[in-house]
Amino acid sequence: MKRRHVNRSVVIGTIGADAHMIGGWVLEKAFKEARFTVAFLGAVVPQQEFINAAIEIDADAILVSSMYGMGLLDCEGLRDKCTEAGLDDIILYVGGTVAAPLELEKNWPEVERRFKEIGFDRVFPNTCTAAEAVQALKTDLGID
Amino acid sequence: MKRRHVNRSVVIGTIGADAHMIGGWVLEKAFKEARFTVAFLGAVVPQQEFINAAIEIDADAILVSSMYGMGLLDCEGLRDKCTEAGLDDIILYVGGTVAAPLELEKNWPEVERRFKEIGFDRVFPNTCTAAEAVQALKTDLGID
Amino acid sequence: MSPKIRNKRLSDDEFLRIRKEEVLPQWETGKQIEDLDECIAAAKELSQGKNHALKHKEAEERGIHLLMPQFGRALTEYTIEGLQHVEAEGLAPDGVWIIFSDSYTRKLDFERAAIGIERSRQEGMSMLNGWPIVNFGVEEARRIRRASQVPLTLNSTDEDGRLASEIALAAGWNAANTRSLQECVAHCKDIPLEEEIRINQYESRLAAIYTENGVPICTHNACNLTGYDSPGYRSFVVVSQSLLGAEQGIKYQFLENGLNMNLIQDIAMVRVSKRLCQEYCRRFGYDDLTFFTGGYPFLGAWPPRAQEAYAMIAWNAIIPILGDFTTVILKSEDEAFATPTKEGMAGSVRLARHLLKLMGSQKLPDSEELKLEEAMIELEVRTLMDKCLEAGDGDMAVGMCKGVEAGWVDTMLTPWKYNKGKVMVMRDAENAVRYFDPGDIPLPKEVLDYHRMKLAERERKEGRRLDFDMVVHDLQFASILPKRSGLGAQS
Amino acid sequence: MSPKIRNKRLSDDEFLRIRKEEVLPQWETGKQIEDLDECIAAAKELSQGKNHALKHKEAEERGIHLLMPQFGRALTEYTIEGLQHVEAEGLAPDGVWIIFSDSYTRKLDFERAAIGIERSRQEGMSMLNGWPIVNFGVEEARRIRRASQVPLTLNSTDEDGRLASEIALAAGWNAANTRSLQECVAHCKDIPLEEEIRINQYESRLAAIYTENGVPICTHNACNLTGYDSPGYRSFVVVSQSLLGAEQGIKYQFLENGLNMNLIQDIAMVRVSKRLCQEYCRRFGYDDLTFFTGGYPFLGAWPPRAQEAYAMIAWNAIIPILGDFTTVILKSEDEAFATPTKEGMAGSVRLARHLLKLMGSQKLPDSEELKLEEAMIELEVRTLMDKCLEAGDGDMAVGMCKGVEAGWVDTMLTPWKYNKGKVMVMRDAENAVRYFDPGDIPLPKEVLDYHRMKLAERERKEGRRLDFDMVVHDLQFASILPKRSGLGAQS
Ligand code: B12
Ligand code: B12
Repeated sequence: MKRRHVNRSVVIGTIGADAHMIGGWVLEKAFKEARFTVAFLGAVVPQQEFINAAIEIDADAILVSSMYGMGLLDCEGLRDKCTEAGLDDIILYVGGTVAAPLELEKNWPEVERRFKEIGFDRVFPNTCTAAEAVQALKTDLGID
Repeated sequence: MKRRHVNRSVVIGTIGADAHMIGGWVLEKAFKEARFTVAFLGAVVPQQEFINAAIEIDADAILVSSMYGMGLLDCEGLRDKCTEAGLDDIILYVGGTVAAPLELEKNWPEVERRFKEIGFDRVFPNTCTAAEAVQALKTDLGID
Repeated sequence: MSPKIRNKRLSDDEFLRIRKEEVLPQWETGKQIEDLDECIAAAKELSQGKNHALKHKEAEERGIHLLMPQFGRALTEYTIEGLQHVEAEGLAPDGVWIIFSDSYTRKLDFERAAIGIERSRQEGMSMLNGWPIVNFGVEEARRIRRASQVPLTLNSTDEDGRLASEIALAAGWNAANTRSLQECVAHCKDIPLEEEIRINQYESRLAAIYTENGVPICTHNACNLTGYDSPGYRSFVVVSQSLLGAEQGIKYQFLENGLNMNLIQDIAMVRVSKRLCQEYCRRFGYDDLTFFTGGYPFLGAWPPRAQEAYAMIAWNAIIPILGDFTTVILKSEDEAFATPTKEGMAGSVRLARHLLKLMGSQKLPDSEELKLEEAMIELEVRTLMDKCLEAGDGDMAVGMCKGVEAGWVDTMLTPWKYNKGKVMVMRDAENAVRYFDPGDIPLPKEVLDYHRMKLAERERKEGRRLDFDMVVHDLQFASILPKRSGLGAQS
Repeated sequence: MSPKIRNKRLSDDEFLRIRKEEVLPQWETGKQIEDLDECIAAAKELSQGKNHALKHKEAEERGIHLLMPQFGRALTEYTIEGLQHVEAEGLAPDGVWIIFSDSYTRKLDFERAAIGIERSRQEGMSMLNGWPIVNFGVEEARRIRRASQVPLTLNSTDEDGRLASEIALAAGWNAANTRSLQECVAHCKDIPLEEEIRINQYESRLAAIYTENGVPICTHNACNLTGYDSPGYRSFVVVSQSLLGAEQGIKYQFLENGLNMNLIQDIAMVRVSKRLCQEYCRRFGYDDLTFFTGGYPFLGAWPPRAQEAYAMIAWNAIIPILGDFTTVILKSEDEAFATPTKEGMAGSVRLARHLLKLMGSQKLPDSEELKLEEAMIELEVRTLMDKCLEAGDGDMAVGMCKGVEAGWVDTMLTPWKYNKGKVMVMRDAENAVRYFDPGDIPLPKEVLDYHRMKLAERERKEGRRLDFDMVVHDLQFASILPKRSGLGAQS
């Protein structure tokens, strides 16, 4: 992936009506430890807030956490809003327990397909550790 | 099934090198309660002992218990020995955990096929209760 | 800044005004339940033999434990199918359901819930994480009531569950929670505690009105919180909430204590909770309350594999059984991935039923260790309660608000912006939860020393100093699976 | 009739004579191990880092529990494949294997075992219920030893396990059991106890010789029996056997106590067993013995469905963990049907490993109830021990034989013709095992009264008189599944 100047900065938050924030909190610690600037927005974050924060810190990536199962519904449209806001090449990750029905959650290729279709670069299951998340982003940014 | 005079008597025992006797003991109680004459031979019973006991009490049926998994090996030849001993129309049941490999034990039609092939009238899995065993024999004997 | 809220019973006028102006208009299905008397009459009829409060009373009299699994699907058909499956697998007759609503419903975002229902129909899968009770309305809720053999209780916990509870109660379910601080900490972001208390006064009063009119309602008074809280704090949450519920006239409360999975500490926590709920309620003249207890399975991260999940299910059932809690709440092997499937939940019911059979009436005997643990938790709770009552001049609602504001009512992790979050907890060598840093909590020295001593034991056992990394690590101690070890040996 | 046997150490001459004349000629593979020194040297080398006794010692020092699953297939390849699978799934490094031989081997019917091997090859399935160690001989046993990362122990218990133990020990496994009464009761039909003791003196002496020569052997001293025995009787069995083993020079004994699944009673039983083994051994001057403890999962009928089996696996693991036994022995979800598959056993290992993680070092605290239960069991065991020693004029072997003959050493169910079988046991309200009828056992009045009182509690709880039908019913209390309840409700 070709990228503009790398800023080592990320936005992290849990999208929609989703109140889970522990995973995001753990990610925040890990990215800070890896010397990233982190805007941690906590839980119950509307799409627009992610974008505002990304603009504010000139983020390389938005890390959307979605735990409560309605991630697919909540994430639709985020990529378009980013583009509208001029965040053309921002990396979009989503992770957690993203799909409500078990049959979908266990059909990972289909989950990936759906999220890629709506513009996400990567999708992570909730077995992903914070270290793995950091590593993935470093790889995509071509750093460390 | 057409049968000679019904004598309401059974032989019960665990065949071969098999030391399990609790199931047989429970069956003994149940058949006695149902007013059967019972020759209970305990565990580790050779084929010949079943036959001797059947002759002695003029048994309607031999109930072979086999728990330890080698029932198929242990039961081969019993029907022939019965015929040799003149027990032409004796009913032969076998029950318990009759097959060592789980793949076979869970393939009950195959277990039944194999035991019928070597001359058994019925095969019972170990989920069979004593009451069910009594009922089955009564049905086959056409009594009660 | 002093809060305007008071722990004071809502007058009937006030209640009916809020009902008409604030609650029923929240969504169009509110209209179906305008006539409260009719609702109560229908509820009475529908819940005959399936009343949550009475079922619990009966269970205590018979000396048995109830099982309480959880379920909820986007569509009514799926939901009914699931309930009936699990009931046939051993839930009925000695069980009670928790039925989830979905999270849009909980945030009063009924438009999104409607989209979720639509999408679920299109995709032939449940695209919501629960049953959207408000969108479906009271008749559908009654259909579910009729389809099930056991009491139904609604879990639609979040800021404002008033309309959902109204609908559920009118359908003969059990609903309405004794909540406030619990909800702020677990699910909220921006709402001030005093507003949350105000909302819940309504819900509590609603439960009381049903009870006064012949449909006993047993509210859930929970401290599931975020799953990572000290038992003293948890116990404080239910004890403080019990007073707010009692003032509104609630007669039965189900104390739903989130388990941390230390046998002694969890049992101590639940005993202290019940004892102090009784004591503080009596102190304020609420004499005729009955408290039932339940253990909520660990509300932290679960392992993503069946056998590890079964270990969790079993241990989280054995603690309530040995602790003689009335009810064993169940999670399922699906926990790490999705809301429970009917097969997963049936599996948990089978497992727990068999444990009940194996264990007979075995209980954890009394012991010095248990007494000590109870004493420590009790001291912590009393300190917090008394400080609240002092700060609130005898008014618990005021005291709680002041405590949160000042930060001496505090816990570690929550999406709620009003919580100071200076507290840090960690597990000791026996996996009991201890304060690594009590923040501004006025922990009696005795209690703090005890926690320190217990953490020092872990330090010794692991041969390393405790640090913040271990706090973070502990969050996932029960969910991360061991790596497969290599087939090193020759053959 | 007074038995000829004495509890007396076999002389080296006598040992070697029996070895040459009785044991090695039992089957052709005996020839491969004629040179005992060579066998010991090979065992030393092969068991490096995988010694059962030392692994247990280390576990106690580290304060951890070992897991001990069970496996055995007719063919070596299948057996190795299974061991490696389970080890990779979490057994290694803190585990130990029990490897079963098949039942033909146990009855010295090596010809039938050979047929079983043949049939297994033909059918591509394991047609034997274990690995026929004698037929395969020492080199194959060594191949298995090399393929595994953890200690291997052989379970080939029955009348005569001498040749099997010889081969296993020579392959660097752990083998040789401290048994006699246990075997008669569990697996035998016609052998007199004195002959069984004589056979086992050899096996014990063999273990001692290995130990004296630098390969510490920790024998299994078991009281699994038939799965339906009073804890006092069980404890008596291991304590009496410990003296016979100690006299032959055994230094490590693994006390394998069959669990009845009552938390307090099982823990009391194991504590009493260990304490009295130590005490009686010391009394006879066997000072330097080390006893490890293990809980053998319930040896009665298991339920034929996965989740109920997991309930059993979990509860049978939690009791040893809370009781601080060294080792948690595991059965699998396959128990009701067949010897464990590798997948089934891996599942149990996962479940138990996760329990160990969840429970940390939680232990059952001391309590009045536990003390009382221990006191009652201790009284029963002491009475039996002392009566044996009296009858045997200080010789335990003689006393045991006399006790069985007279019927004051007795249990309920066994294929063994010398057991009187007047005893009847039943479960109380807490599922502890009590004497319904003590037969001719010289139970102290205190103990009998206690058992009666406990049974009366069940009588009250169930509101009916106890009778023989309940004794029979109790045999299957853990295996019979509830019927699926109908979908009565309308929808
Ligand atoms: C703790 C918890 C809660 C707490 C949350 C506390 C809080 N405020 O944060 C409480 C009890 C309040 C709660 C409430 C609810 N919960 Co909840 N909860 C959990 C639980 C048990 C653990 C989550 C957790 O904290 N894990 C620990 C953290 C450290 O791990 P993590 O969140 O998985 O994050 C890690 C990874 O996933 C990854 N990651 C996460 N996000 C991202 C993003 C990116 C970009 C990347 C790279 C990586 C990444 O990195 C993190 C570090 O390793 C899970 C089940 C489980 N997983 O065991 C259910 C679970 C998530 N909850 C669930 C539900 C449904 C709810 C509720 C609706 C109530 C209910 N029906 O149970 C409400 C939510 C209300 C709302 N408005 O959101 C469901 C979701 C179902 C689904 N997806 O379909 C789950 C799966 C449980 C279940 N099986 O039913 N819950
Ligand atoms: C108790 C028990 C023992 C006791 C036996 C005590 C005794 N002397 O009787 C002890 C501990 C000594 C023991 C030893 C062994 N056992 Co065992 N044992 C069991 C266990 C746990 C319960 C059996 C029992 O008593 N059930 C209670 C009674 C009342 O029920 P039942 O026997 O099933 O009988 C009922 C029905 O089956 C039916 N029935 C039985 N026979 C018949 C016959 C007819 C004609 C009819 C109609 C009905 C019928 O009616 C009865 C009443 O409902 C089973 C596993 C299980 N089922 O849970 C393993 C089991 C039978 N044992 C097994 C094995 C392998 C052994 C050993 C070889 C050691 C080992 N590797 O574990 C040795 C056997 C040595 C030998 N020479 O035989 C295996 C057999 C595997 C297989 N079939 O492939 C089992 C299945 C356990 C396992 N999964 O590994 N065992």
